[in-house]
Amino acid sequence: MLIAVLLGFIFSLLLVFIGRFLKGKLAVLSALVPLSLFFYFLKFIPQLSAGKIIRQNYEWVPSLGINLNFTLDGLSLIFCLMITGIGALVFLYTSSYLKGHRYLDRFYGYLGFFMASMLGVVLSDNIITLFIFWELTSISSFFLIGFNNQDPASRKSAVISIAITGAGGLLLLIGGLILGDVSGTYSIYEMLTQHQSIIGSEYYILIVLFIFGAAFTKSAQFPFHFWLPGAMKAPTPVSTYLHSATMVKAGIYLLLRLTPVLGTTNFWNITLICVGGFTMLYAAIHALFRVDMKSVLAYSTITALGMLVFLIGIGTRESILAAAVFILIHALYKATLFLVTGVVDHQTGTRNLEKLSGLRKVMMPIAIAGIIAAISGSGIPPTFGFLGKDLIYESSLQSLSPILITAVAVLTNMLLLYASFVVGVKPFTGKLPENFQNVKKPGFLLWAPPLLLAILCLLFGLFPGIIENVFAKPMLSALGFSADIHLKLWHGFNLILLLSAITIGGGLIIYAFVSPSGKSLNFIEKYETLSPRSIFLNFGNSIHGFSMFWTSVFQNGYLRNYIFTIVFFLVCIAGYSLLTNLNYRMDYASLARVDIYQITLSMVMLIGILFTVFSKSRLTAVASMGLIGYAICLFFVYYGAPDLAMTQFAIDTLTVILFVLVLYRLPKYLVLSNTKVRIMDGVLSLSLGILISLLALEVLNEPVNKEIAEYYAANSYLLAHGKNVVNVILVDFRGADTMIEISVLSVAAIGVFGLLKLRIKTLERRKFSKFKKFEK
Amino acid sequence: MTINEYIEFIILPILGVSIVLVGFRFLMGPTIADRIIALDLLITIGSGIICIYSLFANEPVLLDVAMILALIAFLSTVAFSYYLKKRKKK
Amino acid sequence: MMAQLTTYPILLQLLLGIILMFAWNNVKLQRIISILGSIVGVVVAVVLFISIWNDGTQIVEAGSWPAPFSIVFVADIFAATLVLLTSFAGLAVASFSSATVMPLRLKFGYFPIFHFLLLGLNGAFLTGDLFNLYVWFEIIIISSFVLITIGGEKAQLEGAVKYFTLNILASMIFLTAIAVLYGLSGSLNMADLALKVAQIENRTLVEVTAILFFVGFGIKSAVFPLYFWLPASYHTPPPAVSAIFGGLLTKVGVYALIRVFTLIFPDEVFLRDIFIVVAVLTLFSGAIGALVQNNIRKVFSYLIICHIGFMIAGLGMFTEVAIAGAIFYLIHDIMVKTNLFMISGLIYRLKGSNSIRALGGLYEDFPKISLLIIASFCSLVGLPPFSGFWPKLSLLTEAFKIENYWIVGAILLASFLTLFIIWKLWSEVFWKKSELKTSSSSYLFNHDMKYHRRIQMLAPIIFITIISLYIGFAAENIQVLSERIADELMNPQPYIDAVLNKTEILEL
Amino acid sequence: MAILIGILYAAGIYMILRRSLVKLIIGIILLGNGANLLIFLLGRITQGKPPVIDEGANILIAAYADPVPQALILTAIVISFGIQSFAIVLIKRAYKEVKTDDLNEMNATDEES
Amino acid sequence: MKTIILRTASNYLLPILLVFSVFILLRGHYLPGGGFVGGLIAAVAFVLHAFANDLKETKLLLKIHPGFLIPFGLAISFFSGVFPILFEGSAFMTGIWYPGKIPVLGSMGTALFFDIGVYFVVIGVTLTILFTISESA
Amino acid sequence: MKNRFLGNILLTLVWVALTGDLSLGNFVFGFVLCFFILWIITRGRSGAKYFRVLPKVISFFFFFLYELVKANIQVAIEVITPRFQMVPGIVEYPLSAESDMEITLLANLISLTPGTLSLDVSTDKKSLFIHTMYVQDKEVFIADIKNGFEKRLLEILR
Amino acid sequence: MIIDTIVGIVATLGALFVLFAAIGFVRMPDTYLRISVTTKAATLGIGLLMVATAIYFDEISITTKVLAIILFLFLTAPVSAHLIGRASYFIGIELWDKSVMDDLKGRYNKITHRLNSESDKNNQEFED
Ligand code: NA
Ligand code: NA
Repeated sequence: MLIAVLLGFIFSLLLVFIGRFLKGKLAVLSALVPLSLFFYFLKFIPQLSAGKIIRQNYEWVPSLGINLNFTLDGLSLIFCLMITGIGALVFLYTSSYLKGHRYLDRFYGYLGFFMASMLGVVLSDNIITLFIFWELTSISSFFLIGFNNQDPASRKSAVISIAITGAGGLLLLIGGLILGDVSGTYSIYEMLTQHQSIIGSEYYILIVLFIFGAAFTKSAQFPFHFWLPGAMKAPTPVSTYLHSATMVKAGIYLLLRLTPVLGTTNFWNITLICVGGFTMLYAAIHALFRVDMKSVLAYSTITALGMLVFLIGIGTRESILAAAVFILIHALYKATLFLVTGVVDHQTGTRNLEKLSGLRKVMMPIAIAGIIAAISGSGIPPTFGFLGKDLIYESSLQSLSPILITAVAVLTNMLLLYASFVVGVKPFTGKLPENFQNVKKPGFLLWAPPLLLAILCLLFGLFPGIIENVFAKPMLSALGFSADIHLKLWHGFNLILLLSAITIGGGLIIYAFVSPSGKSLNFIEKYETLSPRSIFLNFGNSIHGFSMFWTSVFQNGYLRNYIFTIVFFLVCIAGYSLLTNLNYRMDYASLARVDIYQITLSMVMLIGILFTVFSKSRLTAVASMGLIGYAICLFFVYYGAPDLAMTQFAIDTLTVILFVLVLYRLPKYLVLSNTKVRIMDGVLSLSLGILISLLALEVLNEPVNKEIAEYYAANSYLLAHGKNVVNVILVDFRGADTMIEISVLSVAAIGVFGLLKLRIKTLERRKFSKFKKFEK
Repeated sequence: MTINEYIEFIILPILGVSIVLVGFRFLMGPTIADRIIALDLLITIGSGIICIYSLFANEPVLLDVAMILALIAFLSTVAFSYYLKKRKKK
Repeated sequence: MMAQLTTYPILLQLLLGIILMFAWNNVKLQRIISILGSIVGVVVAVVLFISIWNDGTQIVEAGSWPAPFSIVFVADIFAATLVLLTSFAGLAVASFSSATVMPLRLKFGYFPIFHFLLLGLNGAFLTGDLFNLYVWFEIIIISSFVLITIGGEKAQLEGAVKYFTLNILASMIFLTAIAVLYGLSGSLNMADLALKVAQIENRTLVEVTAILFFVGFGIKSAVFPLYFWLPASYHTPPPAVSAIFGGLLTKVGVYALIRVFTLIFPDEVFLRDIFIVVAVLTLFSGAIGALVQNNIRKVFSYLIICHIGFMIAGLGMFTEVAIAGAIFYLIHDIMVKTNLFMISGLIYRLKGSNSIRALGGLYEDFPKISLLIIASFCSLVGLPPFSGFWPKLSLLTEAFKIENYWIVGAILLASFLTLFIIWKLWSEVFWKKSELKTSSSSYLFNHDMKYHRRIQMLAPIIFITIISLYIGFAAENIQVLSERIADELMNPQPYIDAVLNKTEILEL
Repeated sequence: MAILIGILYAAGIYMILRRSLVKLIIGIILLGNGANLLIFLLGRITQGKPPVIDEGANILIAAYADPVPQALILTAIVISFGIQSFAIVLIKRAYKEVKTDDLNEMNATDEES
Repeated sequence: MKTIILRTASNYLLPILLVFSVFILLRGHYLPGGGFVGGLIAAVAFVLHAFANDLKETKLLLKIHPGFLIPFGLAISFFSGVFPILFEGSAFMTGIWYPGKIPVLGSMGTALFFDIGVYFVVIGVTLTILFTISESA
Repeated sequence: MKNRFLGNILLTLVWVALTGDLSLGNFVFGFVLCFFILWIITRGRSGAKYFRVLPKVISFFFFFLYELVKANIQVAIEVITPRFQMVPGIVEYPLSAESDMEITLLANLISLTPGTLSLDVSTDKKSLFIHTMYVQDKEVFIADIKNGFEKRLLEILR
Repeated sequence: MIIDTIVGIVATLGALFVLFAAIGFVRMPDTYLRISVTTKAATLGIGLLMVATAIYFDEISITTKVLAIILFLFLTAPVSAHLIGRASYFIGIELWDKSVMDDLKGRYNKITHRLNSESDKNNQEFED
């Protein structure tokens, strides 16, 4: 299975190098990848039907508990076959749809990458690994949505989608981590055994919220749904594959997968029902107002996703079964409709429903596919969709408040019927407008895939046994439900049939009376400011504004503010620490020990400092600074440090000289800051000074350790052959310091040299560009 | 009165007073040249003090410091004059 | 001779610096020496790493004086790892510099100083002596001052003034901290200090000293609210310089923080809280700072700050797992930030601008280079399973364990914003249609360069990208390494023994 | 002495906080002096003999001043010299390029975003 | 600053100061002084000369660019540092001493050469900095 | 050749004085060292006739000391008495000395005595401008120096 | 004891000269006078202090060293005085108002800094 997952990645990597060969006529060959995977997974059906679960483990980062534990069970299988099967058709379709496109190779690369990631998501048993693949699907989606990267709207949609699904991914990560922490394992399979302790844990609500966050963003639940209509900027094969059939179902997959781990609590169920229910209604109503075929499809996809969440929320065996079956139904008919839309778009150049009609005359196979898909999507017998609708009503009737929930379901289904018909039927019925008379017939690879899918819609409806045995039973047992079910198309006359009839009737009435128009689109767009999308964008803008504000407050360009902040920070925390625990004992004896020399020197220094700080002449300031240096030098003499005194003195003078050499090039002092600022600075500086003084005094009270000095004193002549201990330390005991020190000096000299001799300005740059030839 | 006491109570105070006087002029100015001279003088007196202090502390090693002081003081005065002139030129 | 292995990375860089100074006027020769020397540097670092990995911590007592009395160079696995990474970055940037730094700059000592900078970095990682660390820091900053100003363009100088002042301030605080610590303990050897500081009774003083160290190193590692110098200056020098700065300069501050606070101040609880607060704010400020920038290099600069927060958070949590996370992040970050700034240079060479608004169409024009870049971006964002992702796992898990939800929130927010910023940048710079006319600028463009110069420019990016990919996909190895480092850091007794016990053997 | 050091630090910071380039450097130098003196003070200064071994003697005897801080300060002084001389030239060049001594006007690198 | 008085004085000061600097350098191991202070004094001597005469004359006098002294000195220090590694296999900076005494210098060993390296670096650095500044001033 | 040799010996003595070690080894070392230093820096400089002037040097030395002390006392009195007696001014002094060496020495000696200060030498080396505290009569002042310092100095140097 | 006395006397003299220099430095009315009075007095004073030290230690190495310092001081002090005085004149520091003459006035060529002697005064043009 590792190879199966990696195959897509390898394929896309290879495309980087061999892409140019696959761009032309060989493009169709790329479908071999998903096709072979499809057959690979088909191979497992007998084993799974026999109740087996296939596991394969590969170590990856065992020290973090993250391994590639692939598990293929009934649930995974549904998704795997969908991913590879629809994938194969999409690959084929694309080879014709984007024939001769400059970047066809890239497109296949993204698709392959996506397919592999998606397989990873549904096969991973390790929840962190699942997250890893989950993020990869987001990225591939980003690239696919932004495929037409010259179009600003396309780029914007891509960024919005990555923002939302990326954020959701992080929620999944954190949810997974807590889950791992609570259950002690990252393996979902192992978590099953700990169901009770997980839902009893204090973190349960948190975990569920995070997981919901991930699933709702990925599966476009209200209020995160708006990225999906935006994602329709992607080429139609992408919308088909990612944004209806597979990727958006990853959230559903996650919810299904975790139902036995986290489910069966009221919190879980009610939240899902509410969110799912609201989403499906909201989106279904929105679909009424759209004129772009893809827009309609996008909202109807959101509706379907809401429906799925809703079903999972009901949480009974029947509803889970309904959800699983509906996933397949939706994948089949929605993929068909998307492909149909793609063909219409490809051939006529428009997706505007106001303009399209009567196309059956120019593209019969497509019309057939569209109509079958629409029927299936509307739940009209004998299609697969009808089977699904039955199951939905069956489970809604068993739920906590059957009437309300069923009513919502019925209403939604009516609207879904409208959406399916508007896309699958409307463009093909009626009169063919004149400007479409000459539309070319689509090629084989364009019409065959949707037709094939449409036929499947019909086939599964007629032979529900395939579904029951191959998918439904293994799936239910994988989720820990009893697999004792029997699917059939005809249940006899009962309430459910009645509901279906109402649905179909109502839906057809809506279809008859509402027609897509620009007016209604404009009408709904008036309320755009209230939509989650606008709220999200406004929120994003205010974050941006806040960031601007915060950044310009701190990074304001004024060096003195930076310094002020830093010193303030230091004074605050060090002062806090020192003052709260201060136990300084003033040692008056030490005061008495101060002699006249110290006082004199200190006075000289003080005068120097005052002059340096307050002088209005630069030269006086520099000279006073020199004075301070000399006083320090005398201190050194007084305390027995002649080497230091010499060096300090020489250095100090050299510094003053350097200053003097450059000073006359510099401007005169100006009084640049006002009194208030100066007082503030003064207070801060003084508090730092006091802090340092206190610290020094406090340290001086501590016992002293002289062992190092003693070692040097004892060994410097006998072992290191020198009598001036300071010098011996410098060139021997701590010679490494000196080696670096002279390196510092060297670098400084080079720096000064370069700084003064080398000036690259615009002029030199220009010269430099003439220089190019030399460089060549 | 030993020589040490003599130095401590007579000579060093005299030199100290001198330092203070020169320091006073350093503060007063009024011209930059005056400050430069004051600085030069301070260093020179400083080297004298170090010299006497080395006698007082019986540390001939400190004489070397006095020597460096004298040398560098010269350099600094030269530099300052250089500056004064250059500044004028500008 | 192998006994002195620990000092070889230092000595090699010093030797290179000196030789390159002798070759002052011969730019061609300098390029060759620098690249070849860096290759030798990688070999030495690899040998050192392997030998430490197999045989454990090694020390060299400079001057052969016994340990607390001499400057000790200690290569534990942490130091060896960083030396190894430095050698990688060094090699990459040496090559990148050869290709992209103007010959005029090369004529004014670029390469010698570059190697002095590497010298400083290696020294800082390997030294076991606190004052010696100060000295290494100084050579690092003076070299960086020179590198940041070399050429003396207006923006460079303005940036340099801020960079300079704040770094000097940091040095002063560091020096003050050393003074206080020496006054308290009478020692400078870090292993010795570990023992002596533990015995000091006046814990307040120890705490204040620790605060001084934190602020000193904090400025260098650019944490909130001490980071100002970084965004003001990192985008001004040649990209090759930014690359080595972005990759290593702040990290050496982080290294020092980790080293000092695990070895000398392992008991400072108050500071750990501060670390956490600082980390959270750093993550926050860095991320939102990056959000509003238009210059690619400024975006990267803010991201440096932001990502420092991860490491500080790890240190603040102060558990073995968290430290391992911080170390992993450090390893990842050194490589990826080095690469990012080289990439910004590459982009400049391709398009003649670093302005996000002006740039565009890179993907269209240079698809393969774009893919190369995207690999780095993925590592940076921490897109799983690229390198930036793994350490966050440890950090998040640990943050939950100690129930610090601020950290969790900050890490998530920073991760999210990084992701958003980078993909938005991608959509602008790589996808958008470019309005730039490449001929308008006077830069030497990719297509103007000689073939071997282009190789010299691209090869390092490929090299570092491969390392980044390795870190991501072979995360197990890195995780094991990080855990071993964290274990050594949290249980420093073997380190202390290695440094101090040898003394007794010698004396006997 | 401790108080003096405090004053040096305060003066240094105060000078750095002014907006003039020249004052900035002066401030840095003052801070450096303060730090050196702090090392000296906290190395427990004693009014002792210079740490030079007497002629004829093999080890230091009696009350000598601690050589370690002296060596450290020496290193620190020299390093600061290198850095300060660089700094002085830097401000000179910066002034020449930016044409202002006022640091508040040097914010181009932070402003263009 | 081309006053006769200063020029003449500096011409006499130069050799004296140079001798003095070497003196300070060599006795550093025994008494206060050493490579650093020695190097500074030598540099000061040249700087004085440059103040009094023209910079060009001082450069002529030096015959080589002062910058060259930097790597030269660094190399001396470096090799006296790695000498023990190369020839004894002992640690960097280990002192190796010529057994017995040498007139004037006392003991002679790698540390002395190290200090000599420092001396040259300091001369080179100081002169490079000062000369560069005055040239551009 | 002779001048160099003399200068060399002189410098060697300075070396010996500095080291304070009058052993043969030190002398030889110093000689060699100074040889190198001179070799580096000496460029065509006129020397003095060394032995002939030695006695004059000594007598000049004492004369100078006398002047120095005298002037110092004079100034000391000026300084501590409350009222200024002085009549300061800048005097242009026509030089007889010709070589740089002569002029420099003269100027320095004049400066060394308190109350007088050599301000500058004219570009054509013909006048020395002296600031002095007591310039009741310019001619007397000039004559004093002409017959005192300058005469004795030139005797030595020529 | 005798040596101590001599040392004491010499040192006292030296200190007094220094003191006079300092007093003079404070009291003198203009810059030139201050230079003139002080630099030299101080030099003499310091010289004496050095001599005292040399006598006290009575050691050949120290004596030679002291002599070297004195030589150096006497060599440099007048040069500095000259330089600073000249510079002061250049930057236009005024003489004391009771000064009787200023031969330097108008002698400097403001552009070339050439200083003309009496003899070539007539051949050149001057600015005031
Ligand atoms: Na970073
Ligand atoms: Na991230």
